[in-house]
Amino acid sequence: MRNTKWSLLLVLGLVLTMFLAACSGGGSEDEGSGNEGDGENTEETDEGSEGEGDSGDDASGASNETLRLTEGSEIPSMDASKVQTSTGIQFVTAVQEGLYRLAPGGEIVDGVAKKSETEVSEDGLTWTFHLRDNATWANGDKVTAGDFVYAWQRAINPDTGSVYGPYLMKGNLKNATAIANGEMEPSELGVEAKDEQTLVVNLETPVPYFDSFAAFPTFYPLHKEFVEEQGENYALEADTILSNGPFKMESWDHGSSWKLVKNEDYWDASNVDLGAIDVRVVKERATSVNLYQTGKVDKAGLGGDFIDKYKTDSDYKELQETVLFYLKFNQDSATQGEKMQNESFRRAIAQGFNKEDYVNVVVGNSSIPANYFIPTGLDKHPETDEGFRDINGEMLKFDLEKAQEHWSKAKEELGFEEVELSFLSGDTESAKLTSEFFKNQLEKNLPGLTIKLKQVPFKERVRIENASEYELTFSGWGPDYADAMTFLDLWVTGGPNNDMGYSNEEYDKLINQARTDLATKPVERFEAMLEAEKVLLDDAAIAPVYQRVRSVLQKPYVKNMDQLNPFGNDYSYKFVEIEK
Amino acid sequence: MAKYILQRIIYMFITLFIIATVSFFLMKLLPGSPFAMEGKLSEEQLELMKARYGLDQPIPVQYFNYITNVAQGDLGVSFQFDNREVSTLIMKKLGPSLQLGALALGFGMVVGMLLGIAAAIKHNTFIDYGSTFLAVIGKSIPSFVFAGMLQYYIAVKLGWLPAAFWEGPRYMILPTIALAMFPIATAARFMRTEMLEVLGSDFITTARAKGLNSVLVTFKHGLRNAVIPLITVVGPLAVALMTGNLVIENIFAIPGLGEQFVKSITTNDYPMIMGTTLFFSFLFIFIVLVVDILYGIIDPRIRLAGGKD
Amino acid sequence: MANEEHKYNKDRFEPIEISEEKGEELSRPQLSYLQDSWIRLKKNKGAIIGLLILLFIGFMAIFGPYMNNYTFKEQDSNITNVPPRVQGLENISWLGLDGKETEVLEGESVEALKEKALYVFETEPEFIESKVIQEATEDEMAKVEFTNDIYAARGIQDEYYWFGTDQLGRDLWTRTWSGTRISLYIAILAATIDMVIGVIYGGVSAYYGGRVDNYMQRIVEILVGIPNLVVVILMILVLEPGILSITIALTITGWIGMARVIRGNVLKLKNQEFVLASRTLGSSDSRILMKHLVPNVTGLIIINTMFTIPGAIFFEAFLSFIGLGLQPPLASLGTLIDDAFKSFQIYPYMLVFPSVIISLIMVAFNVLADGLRDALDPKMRE
Amino acid sequence: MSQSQEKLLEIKGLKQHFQSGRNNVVKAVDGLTFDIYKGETFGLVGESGCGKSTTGRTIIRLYDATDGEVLFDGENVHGKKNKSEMKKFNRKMQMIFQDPYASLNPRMKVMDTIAEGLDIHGLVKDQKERQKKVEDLLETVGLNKEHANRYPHEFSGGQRQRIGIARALAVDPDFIIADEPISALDVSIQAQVVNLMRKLQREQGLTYLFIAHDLSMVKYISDRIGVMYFGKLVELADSDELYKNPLHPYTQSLLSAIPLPDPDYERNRQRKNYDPTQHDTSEEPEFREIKPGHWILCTTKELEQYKKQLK
Amino acid sequence: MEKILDVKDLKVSFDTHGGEVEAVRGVNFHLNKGETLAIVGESGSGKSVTTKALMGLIPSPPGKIKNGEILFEGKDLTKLSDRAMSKVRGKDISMIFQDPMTSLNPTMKIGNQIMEGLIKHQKMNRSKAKSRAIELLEMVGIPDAKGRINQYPHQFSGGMRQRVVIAIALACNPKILLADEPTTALDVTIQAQILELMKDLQKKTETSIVFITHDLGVVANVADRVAVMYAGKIVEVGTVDDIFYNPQHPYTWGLLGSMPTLDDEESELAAIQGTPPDLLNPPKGDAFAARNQYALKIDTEEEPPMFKVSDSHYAATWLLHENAPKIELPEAVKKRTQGFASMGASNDDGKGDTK
Repeated sequence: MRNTKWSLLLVLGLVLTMFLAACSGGGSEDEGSGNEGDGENTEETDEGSEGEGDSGDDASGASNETLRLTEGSEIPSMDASKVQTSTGIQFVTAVQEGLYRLAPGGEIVDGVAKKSETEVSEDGLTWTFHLRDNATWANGDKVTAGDFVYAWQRAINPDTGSVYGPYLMKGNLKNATAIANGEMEPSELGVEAKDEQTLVVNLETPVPYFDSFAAFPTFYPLHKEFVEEQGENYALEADTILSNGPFKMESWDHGSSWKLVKNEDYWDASNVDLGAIDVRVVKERATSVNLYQTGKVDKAGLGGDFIDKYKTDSDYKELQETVLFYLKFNQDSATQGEKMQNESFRRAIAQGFNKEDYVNVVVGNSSIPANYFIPTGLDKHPETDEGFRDINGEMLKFDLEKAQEHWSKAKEELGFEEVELSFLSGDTESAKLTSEFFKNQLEKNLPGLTIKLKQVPFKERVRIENASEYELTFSGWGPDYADAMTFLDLWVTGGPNNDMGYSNEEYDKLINQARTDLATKPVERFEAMLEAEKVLLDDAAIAPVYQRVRSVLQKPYVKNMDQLNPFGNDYSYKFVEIEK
Repeated sequence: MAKYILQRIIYMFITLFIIATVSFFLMKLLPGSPFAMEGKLSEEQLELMKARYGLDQPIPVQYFNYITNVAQGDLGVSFQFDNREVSTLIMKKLGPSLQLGALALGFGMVVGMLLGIAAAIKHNTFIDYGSTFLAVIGKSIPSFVFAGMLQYYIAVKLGWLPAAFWEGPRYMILPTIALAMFPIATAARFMRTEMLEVLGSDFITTARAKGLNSVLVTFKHGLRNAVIPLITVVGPLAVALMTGNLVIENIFAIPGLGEQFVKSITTNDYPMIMGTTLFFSFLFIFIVLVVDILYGIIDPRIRLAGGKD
Repeated sequence: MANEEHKYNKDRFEPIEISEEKGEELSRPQLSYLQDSWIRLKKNKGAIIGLLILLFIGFMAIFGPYMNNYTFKEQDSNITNVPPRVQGLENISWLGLDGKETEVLEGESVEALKEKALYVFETEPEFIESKVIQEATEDEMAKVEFTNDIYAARGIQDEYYWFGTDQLGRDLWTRTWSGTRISLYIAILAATIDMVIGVIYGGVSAYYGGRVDNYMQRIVEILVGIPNLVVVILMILVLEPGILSITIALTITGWIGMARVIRGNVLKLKNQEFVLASRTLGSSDSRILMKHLVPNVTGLIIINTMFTIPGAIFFEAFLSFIGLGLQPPLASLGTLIDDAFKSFQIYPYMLVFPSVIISLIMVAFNVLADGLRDALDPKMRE
Repeated sequence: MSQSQEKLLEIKGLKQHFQSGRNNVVKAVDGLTFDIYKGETFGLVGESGCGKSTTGRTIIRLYDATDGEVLFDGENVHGKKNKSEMKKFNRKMQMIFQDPYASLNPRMKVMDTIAEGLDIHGLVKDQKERQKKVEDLLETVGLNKEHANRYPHEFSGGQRQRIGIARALAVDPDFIIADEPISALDVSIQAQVVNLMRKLQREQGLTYLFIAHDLSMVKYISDRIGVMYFGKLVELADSDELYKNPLHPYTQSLLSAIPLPDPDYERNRQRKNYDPTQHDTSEEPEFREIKPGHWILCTTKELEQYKKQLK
Repeated sequence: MEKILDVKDLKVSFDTHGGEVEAVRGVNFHLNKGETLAIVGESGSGKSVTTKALMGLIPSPPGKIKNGEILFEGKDLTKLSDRAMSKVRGKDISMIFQDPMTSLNPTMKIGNQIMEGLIKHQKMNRSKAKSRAIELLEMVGIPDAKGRINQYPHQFSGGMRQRVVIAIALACNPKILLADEPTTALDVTIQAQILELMKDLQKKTETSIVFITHDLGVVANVADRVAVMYAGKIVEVGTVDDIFYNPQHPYTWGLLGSMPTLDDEESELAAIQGTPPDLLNPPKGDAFAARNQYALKIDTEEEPPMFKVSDSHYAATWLLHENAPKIELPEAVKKRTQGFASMGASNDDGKGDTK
C-alpha cells in the first residue's frame, strides 16, 4: 500500500504540473510558444556567458549564440582518419582544421595553410604547403607539419581501418597503394615535413583537385602524443578529442546529443560568430519539424509530405546538392547478369520510367530529374567556366516508345518473354516509396517484367552491393572532391567501387588518360571526362534518376547556412552566424 | 522463503544462460556484416577487423568467450559505436528509460485503478461503460498514433508542453501520458474485475453489516484485497513499459534504451543486440522476481505461510 | 359469506393424486449450452455491437477491395494525395468527403494571398474558391480561406476515391480493406497457431501432471523470462520480413499465455468430480480429454483467442512502426497507419480510416470477448 | 442384518501420503485396516480433513496408494494390472460423489453422462438399446425419461445427485463408494437420496462404503461404522454397538454433538469435548478388537480401561 | 411479550437473465425481545434473502424490496436511507454469516475488524476499542485474546473464525442478531460449541436472535419459536414445541420425516418427493402442492391463507380448513413427534434406552 500512496503523490504531481503548464501556456497560441522560446533562450544565454567567462574578454563582434540542430543519426566516430558519414565529416570539420577548409558554397579557403602560398610543381607531382604559425591545438601546442605527416601515415595504415585513407590516397600519393596493401611501411608515404611549417606532398600522378583533399578530414592533422595517449579511445568521447578548429566538443551523449562550443584558442576565433552548436539526435522527421515549430531548434530537414505543407512557408529553403541517384544494373549478377549485359535491356529500363513523376511524387520538392551522370554544379570548364552539365546536355531521357522498342529488342536478343528482377533498396521511408514507384512504373511500362522488392537495412544493402549479390539497385553517390572524376572513376573496370561489373575499354581509356597523361592539361582532361560521360550513358551503364535538392525549414536569423557545399562537409559552421 | 528466493535466482541464471546462448546463435544466423561500410574495406583490413572483435575464431570458441565474458559482466564492445563498451552504453541509456517507464507505470496504475474502481462500484452504469470504453480505447489506439497526436496538438498547436526531449518535469508529461495509456487500460480492466469479485465477497457484506459506509467499505476492505492480485501484473507490465517504450522514445526523442536497441538491430551491431537482449531479459526476470517476493510480503496469507507453494 | 361458503365448498377439498413425476418437472424451457450462451450474449449490447462490427469489417475485408475498379498497387502520379470523395456525400461539406481541400492563409493582402494559394494548391484559378475571413488592416494581416476542388483541378471529376489516395496515387479504399484483410489474416493465423500449441502444451502438461508437468513448466518459466518483443524482433531479423515470418514471430512466445490458462483450467478440471467419475468408469485418457476436458475449456479457448487476435494485430502494427513490417506494396493496417502517421499533419484523412478501423477491430474484439466470457463462463451461471 | 460374513473388500494397512511443498508430507490416510462384507453398508465418519474421502478415492484407485493393499474379491486392486483387468475392476466398483454441481460434466447431456459407462464397456449394442437403458436408469432413480436430453445445469442438486447414482449404476457394479453423497443437499432431499440408495441396495444387492460426516444419517444407513480421526481409524463397530457403546473419547464427543430434531432432548443434551492429549503417549496405540466386531485404537493400558467401561 | 421486530408482507425480487425472480413472496413474522426465532427451509426458500432484507443488504440492482414493512422499534427500515440504515447496521442489528472462511477480510488483522464497528458506532478511541475487542474475544472463548488480536484470519481455524465473526457481531451490543446458517459450514463438534456459545451469550446480553438454518436438529437446540419457509413464504410458524410435537403443514411433516431416528433402520425415511419449484415461474396455488402427497384439489387453484392452530401456532395449508378431509399423520412423522430422546437416542453417558 505504501507503494500506492507514493504513486498517488506522483500522479498528483503530474496532474499539477500539467495544470500549471496549461496555465502558463494559456492565452493565445502565439504567446504560448513565445514563452517557450524565451525560456529556452534565457537558458542558452546563461551558457553563452559561461563560455565568455572561459575565454576571458573577447572584443569581437561575435554573437556567441547557440545554433540548435537535429541530426537523424549518431556520429559513429570523430576520428578524422576514420570518419566517413556525412554527419561525422560535418562535425569533424567544425572541431578540426586541415590545410584548407570550405567556405559556404564550397569555395576552398585558407585553413592551417595559406592557399596563396602553396606551391605546385610544374609536373603537378609535388605540392608544398606553408603552415601559419599561429595555428595551435586546444592544449596550446602548435600545429606542425609533423602532425600532418603523422595523420596521413595513420590514415593509410591498414591497421587503422580507415576507409577514406586508402580510397583517396591509393594511386595518388606516392607509395600509398603499396602501403595500403601492407607491402610497405606507412613511413614511406609520399609526404614529409620539411620543417615545422612546411609540408611537402609527393604524388604518383598529378591530382588537379588535390586542394579538395587538403580540406577533407582524412588529410587533417593529428596530435601524435594525444592520439597515442588515448589509444583505442581516441575520439570516442568528448574529452578524448583534441581540437584545432573553430569549435571544441564539450559533451557527447552517444545516440542522443552532442554539443560543440567555440574554441577561443582557434587562430581565427574572432571571426567565429557562434558560441555553441547544440545537436540532438531526432530520428522521427515529424518530431524535428514539431521541435522547429515550437522554437526548440533552428533548422529542420523536410521530407515527403512535409514539403507540401511547408513549401510556402517563409522559412522554407531548398538547398541544391551534388548528390546523384541512379539505378545500377549488376552485370555480374549470378542470376540475371546475362540480361544485364544486354545494352537494349539496360536501355529499356533506363528510359522506361518517368523521372518527372518520380520527383513530383516521391521527392516532392524541386529536385532535378537527371538525364546525366555528373551533377549540376560540381565541375566547370577550366577556362570558359562553363558548367560540365551545360556542355554535355541530356542523355537517357524518359521515352516510353523507345524504351518499349529496346525492350522488344532485348526480348528478341535474349529470348525471353517474362523476367523477374529483384530490386534492392534500403528500408527507410523514402526508399520504400522509391521502390514501390519503380515497381509500378517498370512493370507497367515494360510488359513481361516483374519487379521483386528487397528492402534491407542500410548496412545490409552495402554488404549485398559489395558482394555483387543484387540484380537491380537504387543507389546514390556524392562527390568527395570538386571534380567530375569523383563520379567518373567509379565505373572503371575493376575499380574499387565498381560493384556492377561494368567494363568498357573506351571508357577505361578516357578515364586513364584523364588521370595520367592529361592530368596537367586541364582542358583536354575536361574534354576526356565529357566524352567519358557520353560513353557511359550511351551504354546505359546506369540509369540516372535525379539530382537531389534538400528541403529545410531554417530560422531567418541563421546566416551563411543557405547553401550546401558540393563535397565534404555540408555546412561550414565556422562561418555560420546568428543575427537576432 | 529464503529457499524459495534462492531457487528463483537459480532459475534466473539458467534462463539468462539459455537466452544468451540462443541469442548468440541467432546472431550468427543473421545476414549482413557489421563491417559493411560505405566504402569497401580491403580484405586485409577486414581480416584485421575480424581479429580485433574475435570473429576470426571458430564459433564454439567465440561462444565460449562470449559466455565467459558475459558471466563477468562484460558484454563486449559495440560495432556501431566504434569500440565503445556495450555495458557502458546500456547504463547510459538506462536512466531515461527507467524514469519514463516508472512514471508511466505509476501514473497508469493509479489512473487505471481509479477508473477500475469507479467502474466496479457503479457496476453496469454509465460510469462503468464509460471507463470500460476508455480502457478499451487506451488499448486500441496504437501508441505511436496517440503519441504523435499528443505531440502535435498539445505541444505544437497549443504550445502547452515541450514537443520532445527529456530535460525536466515538463518534458516528461506527454511521453508519460502516451506510454501510460496501456497500463491505464490494463489496470482499469483488471481492477474492475477484481473489485467486482471482492465487492461481491462475504467479508464485504460483513463489513457493511458492521454499519460502515460504502466508501469506507470499498476503500478500506475492498481496495486492498483487489490490489493484491494486481501486483502480479505489475511485473510484466513494468518490463513491457521499459522495453516497449522505444516507439515513445523515438517520437519524443528521448535518449533511451529501447530506441538504441532498434538502432542496433538495423546496424547489425551484434554485441549491442545481444547485450541489450540479455539486459532486458535480466530486467524482466528480476522485476518479476521482486514482484513475486513483494506479493508475498504484502499478502498476509502468503507472508506467514512462508513461501508460495 | 354465502359466496365464501360456495367458494370453499367441499369438492374443492378432494385429495388428488400427485404423480411423482410432477415433482420432478423442469419448468424452464430446455436450453442447450450454446442456446443459453447465445441468449446471454444477446443481452449484452456491447458484445452484439462488437460482433456486428466484426462481421461488417470481415465482410469489407473480403469484398471491400472489389467494390471499385482500383487495385491496391496501381499508382497514378496525377492523382496523388487526393482527399476522399463519396457519391452523395460530396455536398455535405463538413463531412470532409467532398474531395476538396481547404486552407486558411494569412498574408499582406487578399490579392497576394490569391496568388499564393495558386502556388500552395498548384492549381488554376477556376478551381479555387476563396472566402475572405479578414481583410488586411493596419495591424492585422489578411486572412482568407481557400477551397480547392482537387478532383476538378486534376480533371478527374468522374472518379470517386472514397478514402482518397495516397502519396503514390493509390486508391486508399482498396488499400485499406486489403490491409484489413492481411492484418486479420496474420492475426487470426497467429492466434490459431497460438491456440493449437497452447492448448496442446497446456493440456498435456496439466493432464499428465507430475514430472511431465514439472519439466514442461520449467521450460515455460524460462521462455517467459525472455521479453516477447526481443524474441519477435530477433525472429524477424533471422527470417525475412513477410506475412509468414511475422506470423511465426508472433507465435514464438504467443502461445505461452494460452498454455498457462489451459494448464490452470485443466489442472482444476481434472480433479473435478465428473472427471474422477469418468475415470472410475474406466475411461481412457483420450476419452477424458476429448469428452470432458476439451469441451469444458472450449469457452476459455474461444475467449482467449478473442483476446489474442487484437494483440497480434497490434503487434503487427508495432513491427511496421519500427520498420520490421510487411514488404511493400503489400499493406497491412499497421503499415498503412505507419505510412499515414508520417504525414498526418498534412493529410489527416490517410490516417483516419485505417486508425478507425484498427481501433474498431480492437474495441470490437475486446467487447465481444468480454461478452463471450460472461456468456460462456460457467462461473457466472446460476 | 442382511449381510453375509463374506468379505468383498479387504483393506490392509492402507496409506496415502501427499507431498505438499518440499519437505512437508501430509499423511491423509495413515495405515487403515478394515474389511467390508458383501451386501453391507460400511459407514466411514469423521470431521472434515480426517482423510475419509481420500480413503474412498484411494480404494477405487483414483490415487495410487503410498502403501498397503486393497483386495477386492481377493484380488489386489493396486497391484499391477493391464487395461482390460482395470476395466473389469472399474465395472465392479463405482463411486458417487459429493458435489452435485461438480460431479456432472456441464457440457454433456444427461443421456451421455449416464451412458458413459455403457459406452466405455460396450454394454449396449445400438443407440436404441442405449436410450432404453438410460431411460430405465432414469426411472430407477426417480427421474423422467424426458430428462435424458437436458443439460445438468437445468437440474436441482437432488436431481443431479440421482443422475450421478444412475451413472454409477449403469455398469451394474457390486460395490459403490458413496463419498459424502448427501452433505451438499437439503434435509428433505437427503432423505430422497438415502431412500433411493437403500432401495437399490435391497434390489440389487449392492455393497456400499458410505462416507459422511453426518452421524445420524450414517447411523441410519450403515451396518457397520468406522470412525476416522486424522488419517486413522479410532473405532469400528456395528452401528448399534457404536451408538450404544462408544468407547473412544473421540467417538463419544462426535455422538454427543449430533443435534437431534427434538427440543426436549436438545434442552438436556450434554456435550463432550475430545482432547487428543488425554491419551497415554508412552506407547504407540494399536487397532485392537475389544469385543467381537468392535475395534478401537488404543494402547494396552487404555484397552483395560475401555474394557472396564464396556462392562 | 414485546415485539422488537415486525415484518409485514415482505416481498423481494431479483432481476435475472430469465426474468424477475420473486425470492420472497410476502413474508410476515415478528421477533420478540430476547427470544430466538429460527427460520427453517431448504436452499432457495428465501430465508437468506429475508435476513439480508432486514439488514438492508439486498444488492441492488439486481435485487429490490418490492413491498412490505420491516418495523424495528416502530420505525420502518425499508424507508430509511442507506446512511440512516448504516447507523442501524452493526449497532442495533448485526449479522453472522454462513462461511467463516470468507466472511472475514483476509488482509486485515482481526483486532481491527472488531474495532471498526466500535469506533464507528460507539465513538471509541483506538485504545479503548482495542481493550473492548480483547474483552469480546475473551467472551467468545478465544484463548490468548491479547496476542491473537494482531493476527490475520487465516491464522485461525474455522470454528475460531466463527467466534471472531460472532465477536464482531456482538461488539456493539446489538438488539437483534441475525445468524445466517452460522454453523452449516462447521463440523458437528465445532457446531455444537458455537451453538452453546451463542446460547450463553444470548443469556448474558439478552439479544434477540433470528437464526437461519436448514438443520432441524440445530433448530431444536437453539430456537424458542420456529418459522418454516417454503418457496419464498412462511408456511408454518409456532413455538419450537408446536412445530416439533404438533406440526400441521405437510412440508413440516416432510422435513421431520426426512430426519433419521437413531433407533430405526428398517423403515423408510418419509422423504418429500420432487424438487422445489422454480421461482422464476411459481406454480399456481400452493407452491408445495406438486410435492404434497396430501394435496387437495384446491391446492392447485388457490394459495392457502394462514390458519390459526393456537395463539402461537399458525400454518398455511388447506388441510386446516374446516372442509378439508381429516388426515392421519404419516407413521414416520408420528414417531418423530413423540420425541426422539424417548426413542433411544444415546444419552450423554452413552447409554440410551431402547424403546
